[in-house]
Amino acid sequence: MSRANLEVELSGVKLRNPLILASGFVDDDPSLLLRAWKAGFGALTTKSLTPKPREGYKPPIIAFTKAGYLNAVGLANPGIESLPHLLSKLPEEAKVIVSLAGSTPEDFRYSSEKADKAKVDIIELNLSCPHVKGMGMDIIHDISYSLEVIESVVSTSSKPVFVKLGLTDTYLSLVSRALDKGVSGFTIMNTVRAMAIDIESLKPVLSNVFGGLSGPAIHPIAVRMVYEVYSEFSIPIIGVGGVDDWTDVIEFIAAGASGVGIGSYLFLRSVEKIDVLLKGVEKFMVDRGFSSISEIRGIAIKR
Amino acid sequence: MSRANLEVELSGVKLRNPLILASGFVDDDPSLLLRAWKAGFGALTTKSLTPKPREGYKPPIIAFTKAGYLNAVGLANPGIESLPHLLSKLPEEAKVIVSLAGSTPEDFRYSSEKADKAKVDIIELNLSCPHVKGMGMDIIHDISYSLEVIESVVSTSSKPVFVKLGLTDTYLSLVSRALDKGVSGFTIMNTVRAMAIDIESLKPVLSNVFGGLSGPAIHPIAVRMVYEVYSEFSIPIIGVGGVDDWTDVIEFIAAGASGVGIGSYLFLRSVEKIDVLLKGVEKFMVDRGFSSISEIRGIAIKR
Amino acid sequence: MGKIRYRRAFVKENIEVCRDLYHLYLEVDMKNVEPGHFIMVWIPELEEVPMAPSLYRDGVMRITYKVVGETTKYMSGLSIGDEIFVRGPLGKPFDLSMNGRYLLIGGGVGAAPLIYAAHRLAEKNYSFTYVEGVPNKGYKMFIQEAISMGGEAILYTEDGSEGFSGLPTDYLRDNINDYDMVLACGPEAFNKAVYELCRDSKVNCQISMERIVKCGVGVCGSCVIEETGLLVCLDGPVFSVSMLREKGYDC
Amino acid sequence: MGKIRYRRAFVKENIEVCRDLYHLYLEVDMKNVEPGHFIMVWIPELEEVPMAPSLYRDGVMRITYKVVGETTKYMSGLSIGDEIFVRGPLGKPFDLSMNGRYLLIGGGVGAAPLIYAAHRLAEKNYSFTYVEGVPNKGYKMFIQEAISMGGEAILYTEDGSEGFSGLPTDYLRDNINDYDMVLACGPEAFNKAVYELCRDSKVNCQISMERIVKCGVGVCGSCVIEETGLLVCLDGPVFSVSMLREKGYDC
Ligand SMILES: Cc1cc2nc3c(=O)[nH]c(=O)nc-3n(C[C@H](O)[C@H](O)[C@H](O)COP(=O)(O)OP(=O)(O)OC[C@H]3O[C@@H](n4cnc5c(N)ncnc54)[C@H](O)[C@@H]3O)c2cc1C
Ligand SMILES: Cc1cc2nc3c(=O)[nH]c(=O)nc-3n(C[C@H](O)[C@H](O)[C@H](O)COP(=O)(O)OP(=O)(O)OC[C@H]3O[C@@H](n4cnc5c(N)ncnc54)[C@H](O)[C@@H]3O)c2cc1C
Ligand SMILES: Cc1cc2nc3c(=O)[nH]c(=O)nc-3n(C[C@H](O)[C@H](O)[C@H](O)COP(=O)(O)O)c2cc1C
Ligand SMILES: Cc1cc2nc3c(=O)[nH]c(=O)nc-3n(C[C@H](O)[C@H](O)[C@H](O)COP(=O)(O)O)c2cc1C
Ligand code: FES
Ligand code: FES
Repeated sequence: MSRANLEVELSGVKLRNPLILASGFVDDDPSLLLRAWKAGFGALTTKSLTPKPREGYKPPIIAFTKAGYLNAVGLANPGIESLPHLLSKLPEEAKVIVSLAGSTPEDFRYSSEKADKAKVDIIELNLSCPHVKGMGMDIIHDISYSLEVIESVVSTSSKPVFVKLGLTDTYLSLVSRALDKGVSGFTIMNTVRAMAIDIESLKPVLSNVFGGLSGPAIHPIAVRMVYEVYSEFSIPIIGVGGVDDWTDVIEFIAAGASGVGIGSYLFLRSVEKIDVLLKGVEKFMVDRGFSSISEIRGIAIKR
Repeated sequence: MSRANLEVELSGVKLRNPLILASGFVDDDPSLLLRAWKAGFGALTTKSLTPKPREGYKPPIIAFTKAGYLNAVGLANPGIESLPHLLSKLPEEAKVIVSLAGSTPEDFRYSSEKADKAKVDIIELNLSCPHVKGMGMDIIHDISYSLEVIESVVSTSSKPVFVKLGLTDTYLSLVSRALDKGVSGFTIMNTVRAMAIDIESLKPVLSNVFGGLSGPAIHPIAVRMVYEVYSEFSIPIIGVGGVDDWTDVIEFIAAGASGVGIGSYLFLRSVEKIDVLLKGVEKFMVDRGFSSISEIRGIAIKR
Repeated sequence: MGKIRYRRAFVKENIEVCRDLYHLYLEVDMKNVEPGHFIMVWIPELEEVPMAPSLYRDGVMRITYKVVGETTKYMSGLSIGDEIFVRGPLGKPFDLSMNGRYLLIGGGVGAAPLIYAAHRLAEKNYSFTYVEGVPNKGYKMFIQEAISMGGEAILYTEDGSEGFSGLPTDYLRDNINDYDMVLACGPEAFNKAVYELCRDSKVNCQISMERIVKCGVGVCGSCVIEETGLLVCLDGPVFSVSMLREKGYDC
Repeated sequence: MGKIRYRRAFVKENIEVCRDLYHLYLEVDMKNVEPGHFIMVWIPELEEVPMAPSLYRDGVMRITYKVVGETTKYMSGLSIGDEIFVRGPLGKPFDLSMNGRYLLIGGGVGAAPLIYAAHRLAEKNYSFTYVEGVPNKGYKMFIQEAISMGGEAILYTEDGSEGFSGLPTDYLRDNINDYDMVLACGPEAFNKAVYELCRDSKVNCQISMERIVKCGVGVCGSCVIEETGLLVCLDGPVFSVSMLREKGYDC
């Protein structure tokens, strides 16, 4: 098979390919990040880190539904101070996106100052976790508060800042106003608040009752959001949500994404399996005569 | 097999079982409604009717995704004046929910006055279609406008009024305020705005680009909304979204629904197939020793 | 769910039979397309329309179509190598399991699925008579093809320019009792006439019906056969006369 | 996706072996639970915890568990007829395909998956020695069961109250070269000792490892074996010594 060039650029950061380990997936231990890098990702996102370590919820923290997965991990993470340790095994050339979570502009500024000093390429602000009170959707539902959070980071950080969006009524106006504040791009999307009741016990499965829906279920919603944002603003976008095979990767790129996050694909699959996605994308490009990802980016936009 | 009693009551309306034909499915012709009634539904919802007939969008109006379906029918409907004709073949005992759509409080009042005179049991206000400008989500995103619409109907109608919700940031406060206005119950939920790009043509599939996501994809979101509304307000609810087998019906009821809407189940399936759902629900009840649906209703709520 | 996806179809030939009648040959990989099945033909810039293939063999699908509006007009302009998109097969095909004497009777472009059925019958060595009714001899579509398969083939033209003068239903009226099974497809008035003849003479008959197909998968209700509650896209497009009767097509 | 759902499990027996050690027999319908697989046991009011069955036969699963915290404490109070919920099987089981001499060596409740492996080996007529190490004779679990299958069974107690006095790793050290394959499961220190002995003597060995399992399906990272990037729930819980070594378990 002949080859295609899979490189992409994301706010000045060059990635060897568009696949990005999504936040929250086997990404809170140095050996796991190294393994993921070796598996071939273009970039790795850390678990969302808070100023202090968090325990998270008790199991069950995941549920399987017919069309996707639910999780309520509860932002379990080793805290921002662990960042240098987390990255300690990665080779120089590895590209890293650090995801930050918190409740206040001060939380985010505190963490982003630590991140600024670490070997990370992009800072991602997780404003959209759907199952932790005061730390996710509660922020993004309030546009002016979100803008305060964003400003607290953008104003001091030297790295490109991405905002991770969830599904909200007003996300397009948040995008527009966040861009005014100097945000570089957006990660679209986080999980959608949802739940499952087990039919045997007639009880909610998740210990937290509510969790975030991910996987194929949300893919068409994520594609729509990427398409809407890209067609209006033409900015760097990481499309995340329900990638299940290589066609979903192409779909995100055709809708306007430069990077494509891989998350639920890893349920019951080891990270090495992303090879199947990479091969699929490359074969598609060769078969259809595309020589670079940028030729496909946004190609589906109807003007 | 011994029998269980599947009857339910919805705001004073007695249904022979909880299954309700969802709005928009093979429901715009008298012979189709008759066929659906004979197939065994507890109640039938009409297609959303507007004051004037509407053509709707050009095909493709549907798309298949891995985890659900997309539609952008565009509220094609024969108009409210056709209501008596639509119901003309139904037997006396058939239970009918008329769904109304429109852009203004006047539209809704106009249609509800017609509906009030027809043989319908419940009036459902569709404020949540995600793919027609000015007719759906545009209304429900604006709570005070929604309340105006609701008031225009509730204040004149003699029938129980249900509001059909979509996924919005503020739906719980809409529920609370709509109840103050005299709404009887809620139909939860409509489709979620989404899209699909065809990998062969690299073009959006739907002629309207954006459509509504239905089917298994949205089921966990619908269950969550039913659970949230029921645990807070304990009111009549029709759960709709992604019912794909009898376990999904039980899940809705365990979350607090009295009626369960059947929509995407009918993709490539004839209405007679709801028999499988009815049999499954009944067998579950017999096996598990439930003698009525009300014993299961809300059983999963964690207090 | 993921089941019904588009496939790329490459135009191999697009042959004009007569001013508004064409054969479109498409190279496309699709499983199990039987006579009577329909597919949705998607022109991304325009619309998606239902078509019942007039042949599918060795990865090549033939669509025989009449230009009636925007989409079919666009199709008539397709050139070799162009690509369009199709999904399917959809609906229920003709039931060709009975071994007996078949009468295939097509009105206009309705002949398309019938000639495909003729191919299947010929493969099974079942006997058939193929009757095609067209406005004039310029519209003659499949007479030669039916003969070359060893079947009997009869042409009716409305203007008498070739074959018998009149309508193919004339043939049906006169010979109905010579057949065990009638397969028919044509415009609504034609179908109705076939329906009544077969209903009255109690001959087995399957008719492929036409209505506006929008979703193609049984949800939108657009393709309902009035009074019957039957859906062309899901219950049909092929219906037996006895089913139509039972459901009230007479009313 | 829909794959991993809960099943109702009815308590058939819940037998106290010794103060904090129990055998729980569950009537539950689950396909393909092999020795080394784990399942998640869900007590809706509390938590979900991983357990490796010590037997599954004729629709009855035996869980041999030690009371260490809230959930296992709750389990110890289960009575006949009570219902709990389980999902699985998860992880990769022992590879029992090699025909040779097996040494099964379990530390404490780690013996659970090993006795199940013994059953499978006995069915295949493979020879095995089963070694169980426990604090004292009250904790003796499966010695009788191993003997009744025709295997050799050796007990080690830490206090010397029965069998050999000491740790089962003593047995391994002295007899390692008599075996073609070692299967082991126990607390981390025990596993590490087994790992080092087998690594150095180059005997084939599979060890079932324990870490905090939260998701059980390879996404949360909670069960990582430090330094190696290996996940107990997805890559394991059973790992070959050579795999552990290759991935840096030595560091
Ligand atoms: C099951 C089935 C199989 C068919 N097979 C063939 C075939 O093999 N060859 C062929 O030439 N035609 C076939 N048709 C009819 C064909 O689909 C229409 O002629 C075509 O859709 C017209 O599209 P248009 O955009 O060119 O015309 P338009 O401008 O859209 O309309 C022109 C006329 O076509 C009819 N029509 C439009 N859209 C549809 C639609 N979605 N479904 C049905 N009728 C429609 C309208 O009633 C109108 O009279 C079939 C129809 C059905 C239902
Ligand atoms: C693959 C695997 C198979 C296992 N099989 C068995 C078995 O057959 N029998 C048996 O008795 N035990 C087994 N365990 C250990 C068992 O899961 C824990 O003892 C149990 O989770 C403790 O739960 P608790 O709520 O009672 O204790 P807690 O109060 O939660 O904690 C007590 C101790 O148990 C450990 N622990 C807690 N939760 C977990 C968890 N989710 N995963 C792993 N360890 C945990 C903690 O490190 C702590 O030291 C297995 C563990 C794994 C990973
Ligand atoms: C188990 C799990 C943990 C997650 N943790 C985080 C997190 O810490 N921070 C974050 O921004 N997103 C988190 N997410 C969301 C994912 O990064 C991603 O946005 C979402 O799952 C949609 O992508 P997918 O469908 O490919 O999984 C998590 C998702 C899952 C399933
Ligand atoms: C083809 C189609 C047409 C629909 N038309 C309407 C409509 O007219 N009015 C309405 O309130 N909802 C409409 N809906 C939404 C359904 O009633 C239902 O809320 C949604 O599809 C979720 O349920 P499901 O997953 O069971 O399909 C439509 C959905 C589909 C798929
Ligand atoms: S075309 Fe929609 S139901 Fe047949
Ligand atoms: S327990 Fe979550 S990755 Fe293993």
